[in-house]
Formats: sequence, structure tokens, C-alpha cells
Amino acid sequence: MLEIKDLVVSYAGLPVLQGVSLKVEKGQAVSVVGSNGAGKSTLLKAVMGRARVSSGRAVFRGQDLAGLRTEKIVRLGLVYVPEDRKLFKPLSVEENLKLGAFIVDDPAQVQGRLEYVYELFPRLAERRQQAAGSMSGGEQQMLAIGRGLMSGPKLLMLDEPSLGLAPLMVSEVFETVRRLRQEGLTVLLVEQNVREALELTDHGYILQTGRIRQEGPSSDLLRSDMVREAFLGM
Amino acid sequence: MEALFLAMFKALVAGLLMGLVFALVALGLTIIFGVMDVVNFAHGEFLMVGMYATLLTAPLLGVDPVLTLPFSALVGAGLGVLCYHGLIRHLLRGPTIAQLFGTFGLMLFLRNLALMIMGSEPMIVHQGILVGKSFVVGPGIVLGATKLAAAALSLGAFWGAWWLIDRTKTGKALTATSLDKEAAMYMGISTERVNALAWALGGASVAVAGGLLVNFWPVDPNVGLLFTMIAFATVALGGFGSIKGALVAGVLIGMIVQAPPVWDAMLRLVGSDAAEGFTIHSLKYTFVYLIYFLIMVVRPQGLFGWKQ
Amino acid sequence: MALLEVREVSKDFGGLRANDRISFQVGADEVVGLIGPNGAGKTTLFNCVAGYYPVSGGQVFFDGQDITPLKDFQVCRLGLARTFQIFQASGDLSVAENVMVGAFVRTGSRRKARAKAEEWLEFLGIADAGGLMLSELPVARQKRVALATALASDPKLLLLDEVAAGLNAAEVDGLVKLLTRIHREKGLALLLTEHVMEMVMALSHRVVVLESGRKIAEGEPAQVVKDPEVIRAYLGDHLVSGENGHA
Amino acid sequence: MEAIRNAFDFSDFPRLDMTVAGAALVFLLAFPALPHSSFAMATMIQFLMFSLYGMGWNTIGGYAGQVDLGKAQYVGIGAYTTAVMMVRWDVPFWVSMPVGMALAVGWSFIIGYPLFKLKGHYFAIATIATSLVLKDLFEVWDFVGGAKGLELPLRGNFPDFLYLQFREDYYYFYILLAMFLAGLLFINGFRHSRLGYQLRAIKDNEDVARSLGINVHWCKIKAYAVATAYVAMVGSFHACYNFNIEPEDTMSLDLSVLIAMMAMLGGAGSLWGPIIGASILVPMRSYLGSWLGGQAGLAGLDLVIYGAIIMLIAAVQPRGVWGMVEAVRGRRRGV
Amino acid sequence: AADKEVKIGVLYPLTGGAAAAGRVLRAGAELAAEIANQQMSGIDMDMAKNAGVKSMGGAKIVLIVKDHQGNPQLGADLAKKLIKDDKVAGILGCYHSSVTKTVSAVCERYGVPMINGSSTSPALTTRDFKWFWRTTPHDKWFTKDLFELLIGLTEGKVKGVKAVPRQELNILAAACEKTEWGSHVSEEIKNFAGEYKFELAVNLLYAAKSPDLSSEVQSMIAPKPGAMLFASYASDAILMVKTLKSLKAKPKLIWGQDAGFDKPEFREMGADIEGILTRSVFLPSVARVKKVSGQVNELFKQKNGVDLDGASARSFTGLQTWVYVLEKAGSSDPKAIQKACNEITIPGDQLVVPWAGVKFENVGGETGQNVLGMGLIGQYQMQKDGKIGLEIVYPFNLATADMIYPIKGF
Ligand SMILES: Nc1ncnc2c1ncn2[C@@H]1O[C@H](COP(=O)(O)OP(=O)(O)OP(=O)(O)O)[C@@H](O)[C@H]1O
Ligand SMILES: Nc1ncnc2c1ncn2[C@@H]1O[C@H](COP(=O)(O)OP(=O)(O)OP(=O)(O)O)[C@@H](O)[C@H]1O
Ligand SMILES: [Mg+2]
Ligand SMILES: [Mg+2]
Repeated sequence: MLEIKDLVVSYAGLPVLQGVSLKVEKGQAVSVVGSNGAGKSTLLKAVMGRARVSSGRAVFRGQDLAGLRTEKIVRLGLVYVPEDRKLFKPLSVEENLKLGAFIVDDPAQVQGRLEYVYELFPRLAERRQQAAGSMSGGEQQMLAIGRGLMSGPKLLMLDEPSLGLAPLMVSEVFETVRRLRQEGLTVLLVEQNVREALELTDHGYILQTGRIRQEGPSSDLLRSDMVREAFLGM
Repeated sequence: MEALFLAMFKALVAGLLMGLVFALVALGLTIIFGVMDVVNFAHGEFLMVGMYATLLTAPLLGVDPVLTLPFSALVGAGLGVLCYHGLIRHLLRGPTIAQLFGTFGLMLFLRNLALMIMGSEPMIVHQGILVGKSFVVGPGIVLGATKLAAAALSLGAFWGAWWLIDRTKTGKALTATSLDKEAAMYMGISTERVNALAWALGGASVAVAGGLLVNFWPVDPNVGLLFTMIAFATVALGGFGSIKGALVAGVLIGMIVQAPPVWDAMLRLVGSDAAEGFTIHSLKYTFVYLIYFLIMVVRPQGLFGWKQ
Repeated sequence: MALLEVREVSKDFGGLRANDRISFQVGADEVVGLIGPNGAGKTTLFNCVAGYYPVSGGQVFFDGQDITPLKDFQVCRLGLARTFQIFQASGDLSVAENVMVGAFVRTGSRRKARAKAEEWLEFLGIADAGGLMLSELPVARQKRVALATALASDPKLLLLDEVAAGLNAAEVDGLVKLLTRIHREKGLALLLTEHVMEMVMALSHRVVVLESGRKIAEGEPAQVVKDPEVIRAYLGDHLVSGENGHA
Repeated sequence: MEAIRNAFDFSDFPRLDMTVAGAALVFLLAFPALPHSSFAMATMIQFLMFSLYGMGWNTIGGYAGQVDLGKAQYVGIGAYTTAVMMVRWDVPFWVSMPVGMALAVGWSFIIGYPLFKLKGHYFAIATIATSLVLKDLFEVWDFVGGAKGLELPLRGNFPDFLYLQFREDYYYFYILLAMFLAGLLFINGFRHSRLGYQLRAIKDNEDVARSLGINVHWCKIKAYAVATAYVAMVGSFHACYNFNIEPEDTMSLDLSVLIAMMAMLGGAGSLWGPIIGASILVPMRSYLGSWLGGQAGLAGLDLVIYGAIIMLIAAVQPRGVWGMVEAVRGRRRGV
Repeated sequence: AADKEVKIGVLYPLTGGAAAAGRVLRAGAELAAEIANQQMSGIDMDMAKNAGVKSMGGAKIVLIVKDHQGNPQLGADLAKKLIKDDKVAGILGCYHSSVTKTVSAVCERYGVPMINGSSTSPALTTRDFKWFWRTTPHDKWFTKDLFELLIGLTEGKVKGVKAVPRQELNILAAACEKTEWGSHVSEEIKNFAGEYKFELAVNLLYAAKSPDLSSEVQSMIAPKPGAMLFASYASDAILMVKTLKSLKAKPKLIWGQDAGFDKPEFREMGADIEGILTRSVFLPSVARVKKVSGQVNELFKQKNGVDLDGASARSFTGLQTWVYVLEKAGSSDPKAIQKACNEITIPGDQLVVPWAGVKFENVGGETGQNVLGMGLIGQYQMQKDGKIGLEIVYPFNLATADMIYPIKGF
């Protein structure tokens, strides 16, 4: 569904991604893990057309994403939930969610999705009218994921969804991802939380200083020495 | 006493009319401000362009100046889009001050281009259904046709803007873009197009205002100055991005500007000695800025603002 | 007398009571963890303590002084520093300059401020980044700079809001060691909120648990995590069965 | 002591910058001796005046990031203090200038206090409003001549160093150059001072700044006062140099914007920015005007070109000319 | 030798708010220079008979025109350039009184003569300057003319109007723009109203170039004045009349202190301004009573397509004065010019403006003021061709038409 080939991205001459290749098949859940500053977010941003790609390309469902505007990419069904959430802070929870469904034209469909999200995150239902900016960190994360679901994406890219969440919440979010995945959604997950991420996904990539160090079925990775040492502190 | 009440009533009516005119001029600025957070120093120049557009096309087409308003709107929208793509887009890469000096350059450019082409003489529409008409509606209460039309247009335009932003999908896109451009992109909103649209709308609305005003106000290349500061104050007082705020603030400023005759009437009531020498006409705009400042200090986000 | 005493502090936002008569203390040589589910009111409490928000009720004492009416910048000068959970730097200052700003709380001299900044950057292992702009650093290093900046202001008590968020296990380990050193060598009291339980467990002498604005538990870390109430509200069941949320 | 060392500390600039600055200084010192037209001299004086205005503005607008579009009111206070004191009480410039600065700074505290409750564009527009209010009041205040303005009496004996009345412009030039150098050193010290760092922290993030013990409101007011002192000083000089002042030419919005423009175009928040800005804008304005403005049929062309160049610079490098230099060097250096 | 020349620096506002005025001012000066530099048989002026300045060996007058944009500082800088770099013999300008002030201060410092033909601030000639002379009468005179006219109306001296009862005109309302110029006029109106014992019910200053004048007009019509007096520039003048009309003001007489009330674009309002008075120093109708004016006006019209007006005629006269002064001085030495200025008398028949002549005297605390100047008051009247034109109604002896009184109101 999504294929990334030899992607190179640099900021002000400094290479951040140095030829990254990656593949996500339909219905799969794929995780990208790696330490801080490895370039994980940059990878997703590059796919979304938000970072200047110097070479390499990304193809989504047969369409080359090079040169496409971000909004076009979203309309293709590729939705990105950024690390810093990017909520519309002064707007209410519900307005944020509705904006998530901006590219959906059928009001009934929007309503349906809204109910689905509220069911997924009852806390959001309680706070429908609260301004997004005044919610706690975890609540904001739920809203961000919920908003990402509103347009009915074909591929959902989540950038560190567990960031700043309470343990209980973290498992809830991962549970949600698991459920979404079971419902057939394709997911690309970027996580710091290596074990959970790998347990959740089919396939994993280890990104380090801009290169893929290792890849393979998640269960294999979980057992690999390199991962156990570098990320699981074992 | 009666004279005082009459003066007050007259001022109220005149203030309301003038206030709606101010609001109309400020509407385009609010839209641009609201969506893009850009201070457009050249706003008054857009007004001037609209005025010239009507002034020049009416005799050319041989129609009443009022009928050329759609053309003015077109010119304003075109100018807005041109400015956005040619200049503003690039300014947005930098800090806020870049907008200030970029649009200041635009202001100098447009103003003096007009000077080269049109000369500095003030010009005005001499024929048309609005020209020179006014209606007496009470003892000494006269409503000028142009102002009346502008006030009506103002109400209509504000309703339209409110409807667009509050009730339509385009409006949602405008709001989202104004809050967070990047986030709006992730929602699938074409922010470039939304921004250009905001400039087109802003430009069109102020150009239409210009086309209407030239029935009463003379236009010259410097005419923008008269209205720009008032428009700025109107928009800030109402709260950036608040359509309702601009309307209320415009009317408020219109009222403030009409205070001097009431003051005079009051002095006359108290006795002519006091009336001697102390007129506040020369300070009427001073009061606008002063009251603006005082209100802002108490409500730093403007009357209806929520953005900061 | 405790270094920090929070006495019956409440904070309302419109109809929402984000902090409800919360009381606890932090001793002069203590590390206290503040945990609780998202939206429990931890950040809000920090903001009340640090003078960023005026409290709706209750009092805060620091170093024997009632600091309830003081503003945040006054509180900082008394020796109570904090970091922000979420912050953006537009980046006019380099990393070293950022830390110098912290040092300027105690000195007016650029020379001294610079020396102090270099010392802390060295201590936190980010001396090599001194000349970079903050925006050029990855988030985790930005947080470390923020830590250095807060430390450069010579605080007696440091409030840390989720400094470990986004770090992997190995990095959390490093941070724990670092904070332990800071606590030991500089004799600093710490009050930290964190969702990364290893961090809380490893560092805290005592843990305070909030839920929906109320304090629901307080005690030694080992005991608190066994408290069924805490498990229900915060940790979830699977944590008790040995696994924890963060690998 | 350290303050003085800070003022002379340019070590954060690369050698190239200091070489260029040194060469420029030599040129400035020697300028009156070089062959030049009187218009060039007049332009040079304008350049120095606007550099100083810009330097002042830069403290509040550049370092602290508060876009102030009302500086003209302080030009007015400086200019009027000098003019009123000279016309009414025969007070020499060297006395009235500090008095003018003090009055301006006093006024800046009074309005700065409420003003800095506002942020961003609200602040910018409020500064315009305050300046316009003061100008309007001066226009009806008879004591200062109202809209008619004030004319300084010609004292007749040239050169008169006490009252700053000279026939030849190079006297004015050197006096202004001395102010310019002093001003530059002061700013250099300022940006190295605690306040300088704190202001930049405020510009970055006010909440963080406050958490670092910085009284944001008060720091802004202080920076505003420094900016005001510069502007008022040049205002006083302006009165003596121009011999006639009116509210319209000392306190207009145009002047306020022009002052801000120097630093913005040159590069706000950098030491050289205002000087670079003034060295581009001032000569461009004068010479475009005198070449094109006087030609028949070209009325306005000079300002069209001027406006276009400003737009171009803004569009190509929104951080101004100094931003271009930094972009070429690849990294931000020196502030 | 024919290659000799005398350079005169000319400073006018060619861009900015007064650019339109600047253009005709420049044209006036250029025409005068042309007449001085060539022998022109059709014009009954001494300077038309010579080619160049005869006493200086036929030296040609060369104008160096600069644009001060209405900016006093720029004006002063340009004056320095003219004096030091271009080495002009003297300066003509500058229209705006504020610019004239700074420029004349420069001239005073350098000891270079300056003749001013078009700035009407009374203050200019009260400064004891040794190098400044003004040919035009100033606002004090003009305002006095107005009151003479008002008195004349009550005494039946005005052509075509029977004596008007005093109380009909007794109440006055004035609005002047809040500028250097306007506040002077306002002061003069107040002084003369007192002197001539009129009741000045309203005397307000308004913010120039304001987007709304309805509050001003409201206040002015409240005391039901007989005469309304204005000092406004072009766009304000138009807006003022429009507002008077839309608020249906009904004064008996409206008078404008030149400026905006004497501009072509003001005239475009046609029937709306019929009956409005404006003071001036030159009206095309002067040509009917003064031959030389007609001759010059024809020439001017040929070149510029418009009639001479107050601005161009005064600019013409200013440069003409320069030519006569140079002729008398016989040299471009400043001292000689200074002496010539102080001694010269140009007879009235030489001038296009209807003055008794040009003679600078120091009287009544003024220095360097032409004491033979005179103002006119014109009234807009419908001409036979259906166009609106100005007829002279004051001075009474120069009246070219019956005065319309009262005006029909709006
Ligand atoms: N706008 C930028 N300008 C310069 N450098 C940048 C920019 N954005 C990111 N970088 C650098 O690129 C590198 C990769 O950043 P990225 O955000 O992709 O990392 P990450 O793997 O997502 O890390 P994290 O776990 O902190 O989210 C980092 O070293 C960062 O400093
Ligand atoms: N300024 C505000 N206005 C209104 N409500 C607010 C405001 N700030 C916080 N709240 C609400 O108060 C509650 C407590 O928020 P707080 O940020 O203190 O939570 P937290 O414990 O820090 O959570 P997290 O662990 O997710 O950061 C939340 O429900 C939040 O929505
Ligand atoms: Mg990341
Ligand atoms: Mg929090």
C-alpha cells in the first residue's frame, strides 16, 4: 500500500534520513522504532510532503507522492497524526473532530464516525464542548487520534501516540490501535515504546541515525539481541 | 434641553450610519487578519483601487456607478490573489515583522503607482442615483443616500461573511487555517487555496466598499490613509478575526466620531461662555484612539476576540 | 519545616475543579513523585505551586514563606524552578545562551552566567550542543536544555513535568542516573510528575497520587503501586502482573 | 566595569564583520574630508539619524520582539523639549537634550505600563494609537505652538556649539557621529547585559521566561525606555538641525513606520541590522527622489521603485538583509 | 555673451499630497523664465522685451526644479544642494509654509536670497530674516478682505446686491483644517470677527483629510449661521460641500480660503458650488480687466491646457520678481541681490496678478513682505456656456459680475 524507496532528507545540509526504504502492505500494521532523533518523525513528515526530500520516493497505492501537496495526500486516504498533535486549540472537541472529517462530504457518514470515536474514547464524549487546548496531555492525544480516524483513512500513520500518556492510558491507546487493526485498518506506527509497538505490529523497522538498521517480522525483532540491548535495556 | 436631545439623536443616527461605513471598510481587513494573522498596511490602497475602478468604468460603460460594483469586486479579488501569490506567501516564511515591512512596501508601491497613472487630483463620481441625494426623516435628521446604501451593504456583507464562516464548509476551512496552517493541511484542507481565497474575499469586500464610497467621497492616491487607521482600530477593537467584533467596533467608532456636536449642544445649553473656544472637533479621532486604547487595556483580546 | 508545603490547594477552571483541596509536603532533601491519570491535575498543581496560575483556594509555603500571592517570576527568584510539559521555542537564543538566562537569575554578570552555563551543560552532557539553536535539537535534548536552564537558576526545589516523555528505556536509565546525581551532589529537592513509572519508582522517596483533582494516595513508592485504588485509577491491572507500560 | 568591557566586546562576530565595520568607521570619520556633494552630506546625516532611531527601535522591536509602531511620539517629545526650552528660556541643546530624554522616558513608563498588557498585533496597533493621540494633543496645545509648530530662532553667530547652530553641515555630522558611536557601544553592551539576554528569552517564550525569574512586563518596559531614550535624543538633535518642527513631521505615523523599517529591513534583533537598513533605505529614498522625483511625468516613480525594492527584500528574505548574510553563512551567528 | 546664465533653484511639491498644485506651480515659473529668456512681442512686459537679464549681459535664467514632497526636512536638504552644489543665485518656493520655513532658514544661514511667491502663513515675514522676501499677500490680508466684503454687503457696496440687513449675516461659523495653515486662518478669522463685531458662533479646527465631516457640519449648522467660512484643501473641500449638501445646510454665503476651493476638481461639482466664494490672487476673469494677464494666460493655456490659477499666477509672479531683481542688481552676488530686493518697485502694470505692484517693506513688525499685493474674492457662477466659472466680486471696483446673494442653499 505504501512503499518508500531510498528516501534522503536533510535539514540545512545535515542529512537526517540517508536512504530509507520501507513497505506497508494493505491490512498490515508496521512499526518504525528507534532512539531519539533517529529521524522517525522526519520520515513521516517526508511522506506527507512536509519535509524537503532530496532523493528517493514514496508511492502510495500506486501513486507517486513526490510533489503532491499535503492535502492531496490526505485525500488519497493517508492520514497522519503528528507527534505534537496539532489540535485546533480554541475550538471544541467536537469541532476538532468534525474538521477531521473535512474531506468527507456525506453528513450521515460524519455523524457515524463521530459516534464511533466517542465510543472509542468516552472521555471525549464527556468533554465535547471543552476547548481542545485546555485538555490534559492525554486527553489531547485521544482527540488527535480520534480526529485522525474521522476521515476514514486507508492508512493511518501515528507518531508516538503513547507520548505523555498514563500507563493505563497507554494500554488503552494500544488497545485501540489493536482494535483498529483488527477492523482492517492499515497502520504505520512510530514509537519509542519499542516492546509494545513490536508486540502490536506484524512487521518492524529499526531506524538509527537516518538508516534502517534492521527489519523483519516483529516477533523476530523482539527476540534479536540488538533490539534487546539497545531498546529494552536487557 | 430639547436641542440637546435632538443633537444626541442626530448624532446617534449619523454615528450608526458612519459606523457601518467604517465597518464595511474594515470587513476585508478582518477576514484577512482572521485567516492569516497578517496586518495588511496596504488595506487602504485596496480601497483606493476599488474607488478608481468604479470611477473609471462607470463612464466607460455608460452605466450608473452602482452597477459597476461587481466589477470593482472582481478587481479587488484579483488584486488580493495577486498580492497573496506575489508577496504575502513569501512573507509568511519569516517573522511577523516581515509582513509589516512587506505590506508597507506594497502600500508605497500601489499608492505611487496610482499617483503616476491617475495624478494627485481628487476625483469623484458626479452622476448616479446615489449622488447628491439625501432624505429628510425628521427635524434636521437627514440621511445621505450614499451612506445609507453603504450602511445597507455593510449589514448585508457582514451577514454574508458571518454565514460563510459560520455555516459553510469553506468557512470551516478558513477557521482551521487561521488557527493552525499545518494542522489544516493534515485535515486535507488546501491551505494555499484558502489563503488566496481569504485575500480574494478581503480584497473584493474592500474594493466594493470603495466603489460605493466614491459616490460621496473623493478619491485620490492618498485616500487610503484616511481609512486605514480607522480600519485597523476597528478590527483590533473588535478582536482580530471576529466578524461580529468588527461590526460592533465599527459602530462604536462611528458613535465616538459623532460626539462633538453633542458636546457643542451641551455647552450651548450650559451657556455660551463655556462654548467659547473649546471645541473638540479637532480631537474626534483622538478620542477614537484614546478610547480604543483604554478598552484594549481592559480587554487585551479586543471586544470579541479569542485569538492571541 | 518542609521545604514546600501545599496546603488545601484548589484550582477551578470555570465549572471544572482541576485541583481539589490538595495537601502534601516536600522535604528539603526529598524527591517526591506526583502521578495520576491524564487530566488528573498534575500540571495544574505545578502551575499553582510555581505561581503561574493564581490558586482558587488554599496556600502554598516555600522555605517558610507564604508564596501563594507571588507571581511565577518571584517564586523562581526564591529558589523554586520548574520545567514545562509542553513548550515551544522560536529559537532566538542558542543552547548556551538559554542556560545563561537561567543563570542570570542569580547574577548580573555575563562572565559568571556563562561560566555557570558551561558548568551545567557539561554536567548534563550536552556541552557539545552549546552553540546550536534550540530548534535544531531533538525534543529529548531540548528537554535536557530546559533542565540545564532551570538548574542554572540555583533552585532549592525543582519541579519536573514529564522530562522522560519520549525517551526509550535506555535513555530513561541515563536520566535517572543524572537526576540522582543532581539530587545527591547539589542537594536539590525534586518534585516530579511522570508517566514513566521506572523513573518514578527509581527516584522518588515518596509518591503522591492524584485523580480527578483529588489526592487519592500518598506513601512510599513500593506501597503506593500496590494500592488497589491506584491500580484501578492509574496503573491498570497488567502492571501489577509484572509488566509495565514502558518497555 | 564589566558593563564597559561588554560594550567593547565584539568577539562574537567573525573577523570579516569587524573588518567591514572598521572600514566603514574609517570612511565615516573621513567622509567630510572626501569630495562630496552637500546633498550627500545631508543624506549622510539622515543616515546617522535613522541608524540611531533604528538602533533604539531594535532594543524593543528586535531584541524583545515587540513590534512598536509608535516611536514618533518620542521623537516629538525630544524635539519639542529642545525647541520649547530654547525658544522660551534660551536653554542650550546640551541641557535640553537630556531633559527631553528624561521626559520621553518618563512618558514611556506611563504608557508602557498599560501598553505591554497587549501582545502581538494588538500591541503594534495600540502603539500607533498612542502616538497619534499625543500628536493630536500637540496639535491643539498652544504652549508648544499647536499645529503651527515651533521655529527655533537663528542666533546668528556660527558656529554655536552650545545651541547647535552651524552653517556647515559637517559640524552636525561629527556631533551626530559621536552620538552614533556612543549609541552603538551602548547597544553592544546592552545586548551582552542581563536585560539583553532576558529580552531575547522573552521573545522566545514568555511563559518560560517568567519561570526563569524574569519579570516580563517590567523587562519590556525597561527595553521600551531604552528605545525611547535613543529616539528622543535624535529628536532633540532633529529640532536643532531642522530649525522648525511641527507635529506632522516629528510625530507622524510615517516616521514611526520608517523608524521601524530601518531595523526590520536591515535585520531586526541584530546589532548591525538597523545600520544596514538605514544605509540602504536612506540613500535610496533621497537619491531616487532627487533623480526621478524632479523629472516631469515621473512623479511617484521613485516611490514606486522604493516600494518595490522593499517588497522584494521582504519576499526574498523576510528576516531582512542581515538574514541574507546569515543564510549565506549557513548559520546564525552574532546577535 | 549668450552662454551666460543665472541659476535659480525652484522647490515645489511635485509628488505627495500637493503634487497637483506642484505641477501648475512649476509650469508658472517655467513660463515666466521662458518669457524672460526670449523676446516675445505679444506680451506687454519689460522682461518680454529682452532676451535674458540685460544688465547681466543677457544672461539666461535657468531653473533647477526639485521636488520636496511637502517634507520640510527634504526641502532643507535640497536647498543645501541647490546652494552648495548647484551654486544657484537664489531660491524660489516652496508652496507649503512649513517647507518654506526650513528652506528659508537654510538660505538665511548661507546668506542666499529666497523669494517666496506662494506661501501664505503670516508668520513667515515676522522672523526678521535678512534673506527672505515674499511677494504674495498672506492670510491675514485675505481674511480681512472677506470681512470687508461682509461689511460691504451690509452697506450695499457689492455689485448687484442691495444692502443686506446686518443681522442676516451677523452669525458666522468657521471650520479650518488643523494644520499650520488652517490654524493661522482660524486665528485670523477670530481676530477679525472681533474687530468687525460679528458673532463667530462656531470656529472649529478639524482633522485634515478626515473620512467624515458630518459632525463638523452638524455643529456648524446648529446656530443657523449667515455665513460659513472654510480653510480646506482639495479633498476636504469637496467632501465638505458634499456633506453640506447631504445635510441640507442653508447658509446665505459660503467662503473658502482658496486652496481646495480653487481647484479644477472642485469646479467639477458644477451646479453644487454655484454661489460659493473663494479668495484668490488670480482668476481668469482678471484677463478681462487686465490686458497683460490675458496675454500670459493665453500662453499658459496653450502650453498646459488649463487657465492660470492662483498657484500658477503667483509662481509666475515670484519668478518674474526674481528676473526684475536680477535686472536691478546687475549681478548674482547675494549682497547685490539683497540690496535690489530691498529697493525694488515693480509697477502693477507689469504683473499678471491685479496688484498695485511689488515693493518689499518692513512695516507692522513684518520684514520682506510685498506691501502692494492684493487679494481677490471670486464667486462661482454659471457661465453662458453652461460651465461653472469664477467671477470677481471683490475688490468692488474690479467686480466682473453681479454677486449672487443669498446663495440658494442645498
Ligand atoms: N526543522 C529542523 N531543522 C533542523 N534540524 C531538524 C529539524 N527537524 C528535525 N531536525 C533534526 O533531525 C533529526 C531527526 O529528527 P526527528 O524529529 O525526525 O527524530 P525522531 O526520530 O522523530 O525523534 P523523537 O524521538 O525525538 O521524536 C534530529 O536530529 C533533529 O534535530
Ligand atoms: N486552562 C484551562 N482551562 C480549562 N480547563 C483546564 C485548563 N487547564 C487544564 N484544564 C483541565 O484540568 C484538568 C487537569 O489538567 P492537567 O493539565 O493538570 O492534567 P495532568 O494531570 O497534567 O494531565 P497529563 O498527565 O495528561 O499531563 C484537565 O481535565 C484539563 O482539561
Ligand atoms: Mg519524533
Ligand atoms: Mg500534565
